[in-house]
Amino acid sequence: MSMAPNPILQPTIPQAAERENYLNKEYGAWSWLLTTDHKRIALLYLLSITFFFFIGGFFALLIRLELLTPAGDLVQADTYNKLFTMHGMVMVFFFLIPSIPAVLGNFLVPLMIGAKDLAFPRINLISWYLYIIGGVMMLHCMLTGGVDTGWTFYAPFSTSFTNTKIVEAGLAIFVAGFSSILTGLNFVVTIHRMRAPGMTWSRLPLFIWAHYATSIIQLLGTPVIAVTIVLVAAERALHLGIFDPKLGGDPLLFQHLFWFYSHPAVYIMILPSMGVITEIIACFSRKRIFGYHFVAFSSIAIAVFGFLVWAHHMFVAGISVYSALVFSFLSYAVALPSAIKVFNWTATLYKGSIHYDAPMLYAFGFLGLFTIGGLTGLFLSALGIDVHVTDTYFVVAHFHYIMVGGAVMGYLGGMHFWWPKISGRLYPEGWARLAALIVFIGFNLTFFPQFVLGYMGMPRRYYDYSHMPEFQVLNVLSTAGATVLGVGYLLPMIYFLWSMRYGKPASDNPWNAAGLEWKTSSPPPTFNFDEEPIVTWEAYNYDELDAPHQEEVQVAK
Amino acid sequence: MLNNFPLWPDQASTLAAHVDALYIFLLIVTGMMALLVFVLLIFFAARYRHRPGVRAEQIEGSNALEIVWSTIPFLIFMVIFAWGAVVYFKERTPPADATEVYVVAKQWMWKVEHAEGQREINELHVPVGRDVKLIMTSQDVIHSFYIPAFRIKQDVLPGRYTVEWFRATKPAVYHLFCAEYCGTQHSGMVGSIIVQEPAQYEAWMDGGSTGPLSATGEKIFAELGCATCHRTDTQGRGPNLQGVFGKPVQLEDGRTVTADENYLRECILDPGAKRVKGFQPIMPTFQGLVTEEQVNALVAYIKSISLSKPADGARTNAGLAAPDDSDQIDAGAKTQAQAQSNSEPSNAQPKRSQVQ
Amino acid sequence: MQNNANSTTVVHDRHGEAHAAYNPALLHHFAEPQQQRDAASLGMWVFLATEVMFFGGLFCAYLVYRRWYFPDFAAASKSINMWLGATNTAVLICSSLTVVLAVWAAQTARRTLLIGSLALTMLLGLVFLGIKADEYYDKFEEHHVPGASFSFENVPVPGHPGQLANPRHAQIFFSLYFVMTGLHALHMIVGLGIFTWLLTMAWKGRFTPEWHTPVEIGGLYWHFVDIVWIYLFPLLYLIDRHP
Amino acid sequence: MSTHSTSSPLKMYFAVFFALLVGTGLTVFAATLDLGRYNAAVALGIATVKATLVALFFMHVWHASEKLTKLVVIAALFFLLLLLGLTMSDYATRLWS
Ligand code: HEA
Ligand code: HEA
Ligand code: HEC
Ligand code: CUA
Ligand SMILES: [Cu+2]
Repeated sequence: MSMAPNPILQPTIPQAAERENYLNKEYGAWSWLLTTDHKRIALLYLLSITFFFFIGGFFALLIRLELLTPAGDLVQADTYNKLFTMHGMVMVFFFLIPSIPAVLGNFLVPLMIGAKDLAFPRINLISWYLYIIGGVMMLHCMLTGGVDTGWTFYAPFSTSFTNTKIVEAGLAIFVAGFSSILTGLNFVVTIHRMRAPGMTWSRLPLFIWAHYATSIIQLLGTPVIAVTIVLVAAERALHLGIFDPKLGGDPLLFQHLFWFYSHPAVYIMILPSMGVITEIIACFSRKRIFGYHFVAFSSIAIAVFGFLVWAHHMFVAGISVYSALVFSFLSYAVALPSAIKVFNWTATLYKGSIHYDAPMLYAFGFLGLFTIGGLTGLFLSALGIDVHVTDTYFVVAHFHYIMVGGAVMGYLGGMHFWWPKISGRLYPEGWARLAALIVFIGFNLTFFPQFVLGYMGMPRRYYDYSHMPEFQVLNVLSTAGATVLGVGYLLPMIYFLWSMRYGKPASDNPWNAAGLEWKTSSPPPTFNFDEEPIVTWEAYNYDELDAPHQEEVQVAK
Repeated sequence: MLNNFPLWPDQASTLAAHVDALYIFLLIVTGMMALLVFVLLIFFAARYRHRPGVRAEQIEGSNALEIVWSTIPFLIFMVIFAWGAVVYFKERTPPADATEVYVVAKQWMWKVEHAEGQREINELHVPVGRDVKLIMTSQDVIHSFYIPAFRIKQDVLPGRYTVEWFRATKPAVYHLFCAEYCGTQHSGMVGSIIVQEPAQYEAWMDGGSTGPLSATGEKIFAELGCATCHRTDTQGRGPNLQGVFGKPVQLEDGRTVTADENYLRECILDPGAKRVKGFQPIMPTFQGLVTEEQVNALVAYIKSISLSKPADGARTNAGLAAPDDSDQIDAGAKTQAQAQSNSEPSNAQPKRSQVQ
Repeated sequence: MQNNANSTTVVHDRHGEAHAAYNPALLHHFAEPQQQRDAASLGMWVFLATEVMFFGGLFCAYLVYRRWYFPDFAAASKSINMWLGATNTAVLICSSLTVVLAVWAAQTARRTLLIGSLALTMLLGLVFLGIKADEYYDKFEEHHVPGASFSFENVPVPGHPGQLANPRHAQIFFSLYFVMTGLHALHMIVGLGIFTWLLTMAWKGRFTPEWHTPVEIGGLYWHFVDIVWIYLFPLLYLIDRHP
Repeated sequence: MSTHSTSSPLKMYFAVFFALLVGTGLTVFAATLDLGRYNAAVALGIATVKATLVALFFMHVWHASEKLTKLVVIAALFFLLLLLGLTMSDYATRLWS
């Protein structure tokens, strides 16, 4: 399977003369498959989530191709339904939720706080295996028929009507959910217990704050979806009637329990990306982040308030008018911390010294697209508007703007930013800028027309719109955009692989960035630091870094 | 005004204008915010681009600024929220005297039944300028009754009624979509809303009716033996159902509930759930014995005998729109009051001797 | 937010002596034993927080349907044997006591007491599961297990002589009963696994007053499972018992 | 953690143990009384007291060496109440029930 890590990584291992690091310390498949080194586990995750991203993307391309013409001509109705279901499930549970935390977080959390590893290295490995077990179950489920309920698997369709593999998909998500819980647990304990001397809470990089907030959600939200899946599986197997009105149950209870997790889960997807963006913006404008404490606490605020708004997905589902009011109101409360972040990022640029390297281009992309996605979230949480646009392409556009335009952009930005640290090689800058541009253009072409489609009333999860051919023009634009976007995503994969063999060796701190992770070698040694770092400076001390006498600041090299 | 703009949906109900107004407001406000952010980003990015020898100026932050840029968005948010809520109340508050149409959703079709007895599939004929209230339920999974041109949508759930309403403003044929994913042919669960001039509509109405829904209900009422217990005097073993609808009912467990459509439905399908005070729990459940359409007919019948002109209640209801029009419902408070009393027919006579 | 950034130094002040003891189990990535202990204990607490939410989803479902179908829930609840539930509650409370004794024994280097308490805890756990199994068997015999063979006909609602419980709603009660007690029992079984391991470690004399973290965090887990039962008992067995 | 408590806490453990047993008896007894709608409140009240005793004394939250443990406990309860409370806020205000 393509996730066997070794063959691909061997090319990076340079001549024997080079310093020992986590990549060349040991060779052989077992040294990877049984590793407890957080950096190696991060790479295992990198390969596996990339694999799932391309699977999900492949489904997306098929979806877009089907929608090129109004008639349902490319695939059957059932196939299409399975396509968007598997697309959603794979992208959410097997790509985006683990993406930044399990790859960049895993790699960087110990490095950034000056620890040798995560608090529970074996649990970290177990969580990768859980992810893989869940992933294999998901693949098996897809290959043997898949699921056709939408990623939201609403009852009673999922519990009493469809004949597809709900239980198997549910179990896959259940298992992957425990992987997510264990990652969160590891981060929380590590951040509390493993910080290097002098690394106080207010000296933590904001990336760490974001991951801390993410972990809170993973820990407190995921169990609820786990138990909901148990109930769905039990209901399917035994016809219990917990969610089926024919047997006295309430389908809305399913929705409450589902969204209690799945709304906070959208912040699992965006918070880490916000953390990445914060680091990038600080580095490439050579500035301490504006309003450090506000950015830090807004992460926590998002995590906490994120639990208060779930029923905004249910405004027309039949909840009471009064609770619709409450949830609409609270949705605006959770939008506020995001607004604070956007303004602080913008203000950080002021009087900076701004560089336009690829990571920064992605960061700009994130800022623009996340803002649009977030602002359209405000439309959706306005009760009167949501009645019209819910379950239309407006919603599809909203969440792709945030999840693809925001979260994935951030993830790519982060991959570029830390690639030298991870691989010890530089990626080709020109190609990287080009890819960033292609992604940005392709993205907007794909998803902007969907806002218009949505307001015109095109419902989502429709494979055939031959009754309303007036929707075709915009759909064609969107499909064209998706193709461009696909190219944009293939490029980085190609040049990252290329750079592992042919890239220029990276220095320890190619960006001259702040943060402990840059104070060890690239790639870092197995236990991260040759001697325990002692932190005596504030976060984002770009002032000192850019000062002419910067050698003195470099410690623990 | 927006109807000729190609990228804008038809605006064909009284609600549509309200939704569009809020939407345009949001486009402007968020557009301006986005513009502000983007202009600043681009300006800073250009103005402060790296120049050799020029170092960044470190700025710690500013509490004053933080307060400004939290408070102002918050205030804007509150305006959006309040406006959104007002529009939502309009959407969720059917006028009391609206014409009632029963909708039963099933995979993958819409079955529509007018109070007058006309049945349609995947079509709904309505007159222009009259309030229409849809009383909807599903036979299987969740569906959603969506008419983009009217800007209304409501999920249709199995096991209970949900309600939505509109007043069409322009004769034409509009899309009807199922907006909640419901299985294989979800995208085929589409239909048309045919809005006609009153005269045309009356002509359509006159053809092909099987008699008013309430009359069907009356027949079913007799056939299923409901009438053996529910008699029109006080001698029956069950409560006299005349005048029940819209009135508060005292339950055995001390609660008082209003007899709305969902209550009647529940009484028929699950009589154990809410027991009327002072009666023996002898009513059998009719769950599984009656179809959704029959339940609708029974509900329509019980409602009709609760109105002042029982024989032709449905017809009366479907008469020309009342002069006081829904556009005047504005203030949130007034709308709420309306919400509570919407199911109460204005001229029903409270004549229930059994309720102690 | 609390500021123990410099956990290493803080710890040195407080527990300077901890360094003296040789600790066979110190893992490479911890600076010293106290840090490792604190990490393990925090890890368990955080894990228990996730467990709270896990059962929370079930309690949420329970709450909704109990409100809707109170009479049926009362009738169904009355059909299960309250005394078995009460006995099991007492059994679990006893096992909680043996668990704290075990922790105390580990702290104070009382090996026999430690082994005895651990063994007793497991015994009580097994008694609990045995009684549970008996209850399940009864339910099975009475056709109260949800599914095709479920039957709950003609059961009167407590306090309302003429009224019969709706079998469909009673089935929801039993569904929740089985899912909740079943998941609880599953946690007990996992607990027994943990305690088997603790017992072997104790047998080999691995625990010292300086290092007995596994006993402590295993104990936390056991107590948590106990707390869940403390709520399950009144919610499932005692809905409407008065004559 | 508990390494620093030197005096024997056995007395306290047994006291809590008996309190828990008494609490169990009390719940069973209270269930046989007709307290109307307060039956549930009493049962849950006793359960909460018992659970609190277990958490505070058996799980050593009371003597926990740091506030962090308490914070975790409080956070878990807070989010549990959010789940229950906000969900019930919908069920309690549906016009039709
Ligand atoms: C990463 C993922 C992510 C994120 C971060 C968000 C963020 C937000 N989302 Fe979104 N959402 C999804 C993913 C996400 N969402 C998904 C996947 C769905 C669909 C699920 C499905 O049905 O399949 C969805 C659906 C969804 C709905 C339900 C739609 C429906 O089905 O009817 C709603 C309704 O309220 C909503 C609202 C919001 C809001 C208010 C935010 C806020 O957090 C946004 C806050 C950000 C900003 C507001 C921008 C920055 C602010 C400024 C620049 C300030 C200045 C502005 C002003 C003063 C006006 N989202
Ligand atoms: C993280 C989340 C995530 C991501 C990254 C994406 C990425 C994309 N999504 Fe997806 N999407 C969702 C989450 C996501 N989506 C969710 C949750 C839903 C709702 C599902 C539901 O309704 O239940 C959804 C639904 C959804 C729909 C609506 C379907 C419907 O309602 O009928 C559409 C339609 O255009 C769409 C399109 C796309 C496109 C074009 C991309 C592009 O960004 C993808 C770009 C990537 C590629 C194109 C891959 C590149 C790879 C290749 C070119 C090689 C492929 C070849 C081989 C396999 C050899 N998505
Ligand atoms: C065997 C007798 C019996 C039959 C047959 C019967 N009912 Fe009832 N019904 C009762 C009794 C007794 C009550 C009051 C107690 C209760 O709510 O269960 C009642 C209550 C009701 C109520 C609630 C009335 C109120 O005052 O709030 C409705 C509505 C109703 N029945 C409709 C019907 C319909 C429709 C049928 C036939 C399909 C039917 N019943 C058949 C005995 C009967
Ligand atoms: Cu019916 Cu979708
Ligand atoms: Cu949401």
